[in-house]
Amino acid sequence: MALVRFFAAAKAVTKTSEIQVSGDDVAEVLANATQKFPELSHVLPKCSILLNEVSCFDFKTAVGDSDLVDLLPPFAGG
Amino acid sequence: MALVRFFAAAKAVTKTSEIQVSGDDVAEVLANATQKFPELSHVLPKCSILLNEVSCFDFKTAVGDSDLVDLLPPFAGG
Amino acid sequence: MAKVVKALVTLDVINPSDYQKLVSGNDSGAVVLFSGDVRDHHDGKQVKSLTYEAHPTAQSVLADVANQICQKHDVNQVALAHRHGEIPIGQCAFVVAVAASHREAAFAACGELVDEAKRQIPIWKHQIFIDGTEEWVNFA
Amino acid sequence: MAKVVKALVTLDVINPSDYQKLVSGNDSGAVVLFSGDVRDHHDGKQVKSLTYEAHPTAQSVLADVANQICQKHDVNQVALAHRHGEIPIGQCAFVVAVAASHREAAFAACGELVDEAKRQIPIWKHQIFIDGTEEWVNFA
Repeated sequence: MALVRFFAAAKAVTKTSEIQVSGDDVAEVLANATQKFPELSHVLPKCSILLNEVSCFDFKTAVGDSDLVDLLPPFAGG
Repeated sequence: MALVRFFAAAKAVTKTSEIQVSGDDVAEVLANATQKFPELSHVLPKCSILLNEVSCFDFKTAVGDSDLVDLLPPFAGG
Repeated sequence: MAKVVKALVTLDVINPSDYQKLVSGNDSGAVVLFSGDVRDHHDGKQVKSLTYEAHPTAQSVLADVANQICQKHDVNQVALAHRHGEIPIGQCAFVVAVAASHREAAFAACGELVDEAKRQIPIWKHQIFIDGTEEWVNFA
Repeated sequence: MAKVVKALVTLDVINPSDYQKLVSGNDSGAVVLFSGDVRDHHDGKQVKSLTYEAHPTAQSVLADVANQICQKHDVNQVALAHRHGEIPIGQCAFVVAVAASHREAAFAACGELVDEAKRQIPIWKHQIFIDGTEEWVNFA
């Protein structure tokens, strides 16, 4: 279980800012989130993932209830 | 005869802003000015010359009493 | 060693000249200031309104990027800010000010800092056009 | 076609933010502002006072240079000024502001305009140092 937060286009398609999602590692959490919000399947491949606000590249990293998983679409600042 | 104007370092060495100098063309005017101010001999080779406020490259150009000959040391704006 | 005097992500109006003043000093011969302002057009379409969304880490990323650039260039002081929320057309969204002894370093550092910040800071831009369409920029 | 909204050689104080405001507009997404300020040091020596002398043609040359650059780059508005006379340390001697739709053009045009103006405008800089020496810059 982790708290998944959606930003920008990811928030727009899910119409959700954050939600608790089950899963023992990042990959499972993302898969379960996509099952809950099928429209995420188009968005997720473009996103970078943060685990507890740090870039996460190893999706086999274990997560617990107090962990944050953020979905970040491509940036467009400036 | 022409009105010769000195700027920046040229004015500093001659201690003069402007002076009437005889001569039928730019070359003669500059030669006569250097005779009047020998210290110009070090400065003149570094200067660009304007005739009536336009760059002058042909020093055989004739000048008359109402003509302006300006001695411009290397620029240092900005 | 160059100093990042300000790195801010804010909902408030940004006044670029405040940032120019923050970095200026008697040891600096050159200040280069970049102001990224909200344009009334994008790819040929008229923009009606524009909103930036910022991730909670945006400000610390902005400071990190500024420190990276300071280590690469011979500059004296740097200040920068990015605004989020809805920003009216014509107002400043992103400002970067760099002061250096010499202009070459100020120009190079400011240009690079703008590029790197755009690449690295987790901020998103949402545009609504006059024709009723809308988009998340960079998200086709 | 880009417009040079101001090209001035003046004895008065230059406030860089005035030039930023002059070029800003709803069609411009980027403003790049360069401010060349009087430094307290030059080649390792402490500067006591600095005076610029300008030729009567300096202002028209400044305008010509600005127009040349506008023809080369996709920019919207340009404003620039050079101060002469004695200028206190820390104050602005030369300002260039460029507004464009995109930042690449604004940076390129501003940098090139600064370089070209320094090369072409008939203005001279005289420095007096704390140690009592003095020099006309670029005149060894």
